[in-house]
Amino acid sequence: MANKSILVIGGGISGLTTALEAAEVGYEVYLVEKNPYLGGRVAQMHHYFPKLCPPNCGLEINFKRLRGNPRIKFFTCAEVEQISGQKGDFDVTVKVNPRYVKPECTACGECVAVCPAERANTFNYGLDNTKAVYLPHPFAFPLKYVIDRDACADGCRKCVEACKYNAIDLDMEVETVHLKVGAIVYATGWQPYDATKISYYGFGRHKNVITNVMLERLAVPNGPTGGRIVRPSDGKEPETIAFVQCAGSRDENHQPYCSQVCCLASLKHITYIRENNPNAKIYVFYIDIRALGKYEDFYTKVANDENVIFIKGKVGEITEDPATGDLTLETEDQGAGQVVQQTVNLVVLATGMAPSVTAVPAELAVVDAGGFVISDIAQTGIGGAGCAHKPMEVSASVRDATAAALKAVQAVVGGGK
Amino acid sequence: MTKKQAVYFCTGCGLGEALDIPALVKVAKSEFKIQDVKEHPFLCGPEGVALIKKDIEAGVNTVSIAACSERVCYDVFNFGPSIIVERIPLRERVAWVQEPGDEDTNMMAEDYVRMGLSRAKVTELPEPFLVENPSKTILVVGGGLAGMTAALEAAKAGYDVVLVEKEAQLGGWAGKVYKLPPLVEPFTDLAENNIPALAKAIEDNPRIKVYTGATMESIAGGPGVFNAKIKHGGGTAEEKVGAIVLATGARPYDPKKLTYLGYGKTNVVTHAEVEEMAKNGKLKEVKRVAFIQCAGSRDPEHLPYCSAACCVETLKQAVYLKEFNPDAQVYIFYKDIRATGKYEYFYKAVQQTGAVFIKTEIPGVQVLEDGGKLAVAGKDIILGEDVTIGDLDLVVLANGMQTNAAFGEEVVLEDAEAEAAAAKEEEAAVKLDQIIKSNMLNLVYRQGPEMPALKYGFPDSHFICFPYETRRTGIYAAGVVRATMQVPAAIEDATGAALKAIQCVEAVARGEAVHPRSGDISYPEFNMNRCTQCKRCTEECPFGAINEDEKANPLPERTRCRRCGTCMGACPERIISFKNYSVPMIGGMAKSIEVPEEEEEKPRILIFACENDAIPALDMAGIGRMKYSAWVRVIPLRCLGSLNLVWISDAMSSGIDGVMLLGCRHGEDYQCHFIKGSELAEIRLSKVSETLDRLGLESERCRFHQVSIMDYYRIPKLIEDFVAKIDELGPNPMKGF
Amino acid sequence: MAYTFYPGCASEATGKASFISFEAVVKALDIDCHGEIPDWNCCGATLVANAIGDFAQQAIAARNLALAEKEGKDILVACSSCYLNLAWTNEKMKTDPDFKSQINEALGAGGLSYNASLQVRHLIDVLVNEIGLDKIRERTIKPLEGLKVACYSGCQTVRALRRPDFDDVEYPVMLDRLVEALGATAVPFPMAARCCGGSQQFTNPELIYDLTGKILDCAAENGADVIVTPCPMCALNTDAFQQKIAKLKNKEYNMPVLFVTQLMGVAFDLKPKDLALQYNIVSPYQKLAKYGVKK
Amino acid sequence: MTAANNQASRYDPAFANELYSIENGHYIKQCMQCGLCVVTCPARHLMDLQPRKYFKAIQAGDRDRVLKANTPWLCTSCNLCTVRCPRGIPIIDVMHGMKLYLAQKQGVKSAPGALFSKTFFDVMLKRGRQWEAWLTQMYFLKAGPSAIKDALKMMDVAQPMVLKRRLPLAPAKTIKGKSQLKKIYEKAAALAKEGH
Repeated sequence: MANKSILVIGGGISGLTTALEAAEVGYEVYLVEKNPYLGGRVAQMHHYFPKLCPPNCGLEINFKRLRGNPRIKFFTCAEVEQISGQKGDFDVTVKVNPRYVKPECTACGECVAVCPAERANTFNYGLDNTKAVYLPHPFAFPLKYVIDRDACADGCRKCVEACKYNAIDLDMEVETVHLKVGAIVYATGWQPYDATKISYYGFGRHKNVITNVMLERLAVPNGPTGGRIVRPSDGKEPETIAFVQCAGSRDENHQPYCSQVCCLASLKHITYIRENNPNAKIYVFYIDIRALGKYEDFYTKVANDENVIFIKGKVGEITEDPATGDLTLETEDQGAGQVVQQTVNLVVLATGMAPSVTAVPAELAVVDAGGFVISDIAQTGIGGAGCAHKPMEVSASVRDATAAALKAVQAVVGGGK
Repeated sequence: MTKKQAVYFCTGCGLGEALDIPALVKVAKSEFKIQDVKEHPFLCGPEGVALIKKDIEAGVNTVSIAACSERVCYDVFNFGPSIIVERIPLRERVAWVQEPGDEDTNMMAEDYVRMGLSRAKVTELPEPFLVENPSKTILVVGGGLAGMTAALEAAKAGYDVVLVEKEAQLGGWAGKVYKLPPLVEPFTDLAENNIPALAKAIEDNPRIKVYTGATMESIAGGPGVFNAKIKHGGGTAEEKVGAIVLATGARPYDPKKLTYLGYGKTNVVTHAEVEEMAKNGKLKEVKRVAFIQCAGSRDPEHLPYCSAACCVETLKQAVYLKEFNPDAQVYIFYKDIRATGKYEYFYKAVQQTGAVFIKTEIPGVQVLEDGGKLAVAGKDIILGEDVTIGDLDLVVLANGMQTNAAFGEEVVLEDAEAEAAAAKEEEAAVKLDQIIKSNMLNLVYRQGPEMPALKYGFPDSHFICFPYETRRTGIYAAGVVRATMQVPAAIEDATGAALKAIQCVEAVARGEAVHPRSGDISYPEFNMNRCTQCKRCTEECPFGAINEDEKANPLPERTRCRRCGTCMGACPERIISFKNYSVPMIGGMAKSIEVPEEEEEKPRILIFACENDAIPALDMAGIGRMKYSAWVRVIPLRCLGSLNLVWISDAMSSGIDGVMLLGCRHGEDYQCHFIKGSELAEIRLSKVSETLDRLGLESERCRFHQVSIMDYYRIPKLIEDFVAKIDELGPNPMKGF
Repeated sequence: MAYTFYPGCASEATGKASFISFEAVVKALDIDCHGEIPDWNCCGATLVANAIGDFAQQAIAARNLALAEKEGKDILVACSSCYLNLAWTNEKMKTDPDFKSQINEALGAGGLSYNASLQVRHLIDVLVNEIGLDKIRERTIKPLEGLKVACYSGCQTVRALRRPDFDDVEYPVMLDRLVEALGATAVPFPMAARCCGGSQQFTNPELIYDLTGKILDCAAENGADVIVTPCPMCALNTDAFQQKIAKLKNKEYNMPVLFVTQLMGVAFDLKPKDLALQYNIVSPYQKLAKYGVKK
Repeated sequence: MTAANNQASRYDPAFANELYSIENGHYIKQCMQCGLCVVTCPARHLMDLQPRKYFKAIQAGDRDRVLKANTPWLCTSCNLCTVRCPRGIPIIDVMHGMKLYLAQKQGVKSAPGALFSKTFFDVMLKRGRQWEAWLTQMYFLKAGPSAIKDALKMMDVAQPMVLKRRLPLAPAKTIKGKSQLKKIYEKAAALAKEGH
């Protein structure tokens, strides 16, 4: 008999949605997330466009739905290792990596106080550090600490001694879980395109060239700067900022597709900066502004701000003045019909979405040249949802993930083709 | 059910050190007469849980856990559906935000214990509202691409579907096109129009019943029990359905309004006309063609929004022209080419046909007649000069779209209008939903016959995280009726809407609420004896869940209810309550707060906070060990819409010095998960000022703040500011009376 | 790894020093590269395609590939322009079946064919990735301590395959690593892969003055003692035009331009004749004196 | 010429199609006018039409401007635009095609670059390899009197070259397979002509 449970890989907004929507119909769902917390990429965002509301608001509702739904079982620190079988009858091996912190953790935080070691804070894109034992972020769900063993000092057991609840086990080992499911949805999301690959923009060489995702962390009150948008080089508030659109998108040397969200994301980032600094002057260098549907209203709103200047022209070179850390962008201003040099304090690269790399079994699912999972879940039992499926914004991801839930249901009831 | 209460105090996580636990135990034992009161150093650990379970085996059925917030350890403290669990959040809301060992800290903890126990004393286990033989059939209104997709996808998942299309044939707009834009990799080749195939699949599917040439005469009832009357073939068919997908599509923007772009001149046509020409083979003779993008769209004088699909549609039609006539030359006047995502590949493919793209300002191009031919003149922005493309056989206006939901008169509810006028004099009034009589659903709802409209007439939804959020429970809008979108998006949207409809019928069958309180089985009960027919509950319900009879008695449609409690907050007679959430229950919590005598100089401030955003934010303040005033006591509400003013007047008359409301942002970009809850609460609060003044109390003693979940770092400051204000005002003169 | 050598036309004239020092370095490092492609012809440089089109030029370049295939060894190229033409033609032969059959049809007219079995490798690539920096470090007898070098890879060196497979196409680093293995210091040099103006000396001399001038300025501003390059065209423009540009800009550069193999020869303490420094226009002797180099 | 006629010639699809059909010319169609090539080009300041506008003018079919533009002759084949072009246009290859087209259309003497390239090719085909000193002399001879002045201006560069034996005046070796090379070239040229 066909197995009617559904596996969702990835616990970001898409994965949570697919899992919850299917479970609220009445299906049993397994959710596998590689991070020590659920929420994925959106948990790192300051605001959503166009309403400029915090992602944690919607995540909180989803976690509430999850807490109240006995049909979902989720794993954090977990990765799918192997998939075999076929639609309606998959065998899945899940590797659960050690968190080194047991479920008994009460999140009291005593361990952090005694921990002597530090690690780069990946949640903040390395913009600051945490202790080796850390809470991934204040809203982390589940609210449990985790240890980065690579960062621990040799033989250090200070956290173990400090924990009153005996919740730390430094010898924890990888566990393997075997699941039997009828359908599998990849909702592994996206990662920012690696900006160092666009070498002429100088990311990694010039300190004050940052990416759009880093700007999110700078803007958020619980980020590395407490919500102050400042330059990495000197901590000063930038007065002039340039946005470089299509940094790695619509580019056959990088990602040939349009990432669909970067225009709106930059417009949103402009609102952060303008709120931060009423004098800030902003330049946006673009090929086409792609604000579909009602997002046009948001574009209009930002475009009406006289401190924001839109220049059609893809940025070529970005050079740094080592003395000031200021940056000069060279672009063809097509409206003016000439090459312009614009010097600014901070450059934000609107890097696009690359699908998150996952071990998708080629014999069972279809992956396109860009790495997106495109097979029809109803037909093959395996497919993608959200940004693992194609580049898109949050509300489209939720829509896609909801559709994927129905496709998964069809796969397990045998209603697909 | 006979209650057997027990209370458990956790002394872990610093609670034991920060609080005088014996004093708290005393509150439970002496004030609440509870015998089973235990403490444990690690209550959420296996031993602690075993301790509770042992008591449950011995007959305890109402468990109060004085430890951490309900947002954590939810799983370890879940003892099954027959056990009431109340959480007293001493950790996040007392010990972690106050000075340990302080007298005021302990008073605060004691009050939280009182509030928790008084609530536990009266709350009851809810029982689900179950309708008899709920229908699990999905009604899809609209037989275009989105509607057909929703119907077929729901049927494939095993559900019966009724599909209603007003025209004689299925297909809608998509049925009339020659071909569809690329739908699959590599996104460079046009897709054959699959509408006939879809129609065939629908015809062949025994689960789908199709009514063509049919419209909705009326829809009454609610999820699981909708009674849909379908006007069809001169008569009326009746169907009992469980949930509805609204997929009535959009229509092209009226080209008659585009005379400034030459419409009216011979051979100036719209996208739709080109489709027809393609189908009839009339493009063979067409050699030189100009497309004008954003004809009406992105134009404040016409459609301020972007119609989303026109760029790709034009690219598609450019391919037609080449297909029919390889010598055809296409010029595209555009503002931005919005071929998003993988349609970038299509854009490139169309460029490879030799189409010329001219970036220009759209109101600004001119269409001229030029000796029997047409010419388009405008500025080529990126060539930096004026251009005129002449000798054109055809000029195509990419004329965008408008939702079908936007056509029709606006509903005016007579009495509501009068009331609104009266309320206006009082300044604050609940804004009524805009409902346009578009003749699509014809709901027999007291609030009007269609879905409430958002900006530009698009019906639900407004949410980013929950695009299927809807203000009419069980009715999900999908496709271009809901928002402008490209073809693949419409297909996904319809599939998602089908899932939501299915989910709704399953939830109704289980007696559960749908989003956002999914799984909640509690529901409001009306004590009709005391009803004064004031109609506030029917007017204020954000989901249109309550009808009225002729005498203005409320007729709650239970399966439409979303359990937010807005009706409970609205009711001046307090006749509406849930088993586990009621006016007396929350009032009782407020009253259980011990108000010190004036001389003690210990003011008390009561905070009513939204449990969706403000409460998590307060928890975050706790996790961040932020400190705030020890005078405050927080009571969570399902939604501030459930705030009943009697709580405020009771609190004031019992000597509480100030009341603070923490709700979600409202207005155009509202964040309230129940649409209007926080807005209603603020309006209600403004109405209470008068009463307060009458009592000789300063209305500044009540304050409303819009906060988001991320405002946790700001909340301590808001509290401090309010405390300072109360200090300035001095003690509540009602104290001690 | 064994190679057949493609010297290129410059090896017989403007880039003679490159050829001579190359042979010496090959010997010193014991690289298995003991012969030229028999009867090799001009690759077409940057100019032939202008006169006959890309395809015909690539057919001409492919003659060399076909001749080399008979030797059965990969091709080692020291000249960047030659590398560009040969490597790109080779790449297309490997990846584009239509192109391959067309080229083979053309080669067939001369009784040749090429099965695309070879790799075309640039000298720098082979030195860094095959021979290895360790071996070069080991062979260095006179570490060039204190010598500040602007490593001018040149544009065509790194862009041949239009992919960053062998080095970053914009900000190459291999030459820097190589020079550092010799004990010298590679100064920051953002113009490392920027154009010198190429072969426009007669057709658009202003362009050479302008672009080469910028490169010289950049090297000078970053404190370089010498410029090092593998490319004969880069060397020609920066060396032979240096005086003229200096005069035009009213500046003094005195910036010797060495082929990378010449610099290696210095560090390897090879014989003066092997260094071929007598061909340099801007005299390098003063800057190299402390490493034992005499006229 | 009326304004309308003038406009018509600015958007002449026949001319655009003619250029699309030259070797590598079809790539021009896929230019999306991002302008990256413009900022990338080291010779842009000397160009009448910078690359993006040049492609736009070709797409428009703007015959006059395209034929007059010095754009391709300033291309140094540095390849930077080609490796950067987001639409994957091999811009230097397109420029090669344009230079060949212009030389055929307007004659090799119409542009110094055309003549130099042709001379380079002639020397190469004749000998199998380049002889730089000979090439230089041939070029200035063919270019005529005005070029002699330019040549003289170059003497300060040429003299040290000669002194340092970097412009050997003695002819370099010729290859054995000269006729083989010629046959290959002729066949390739014929195939290329068929190809478009």
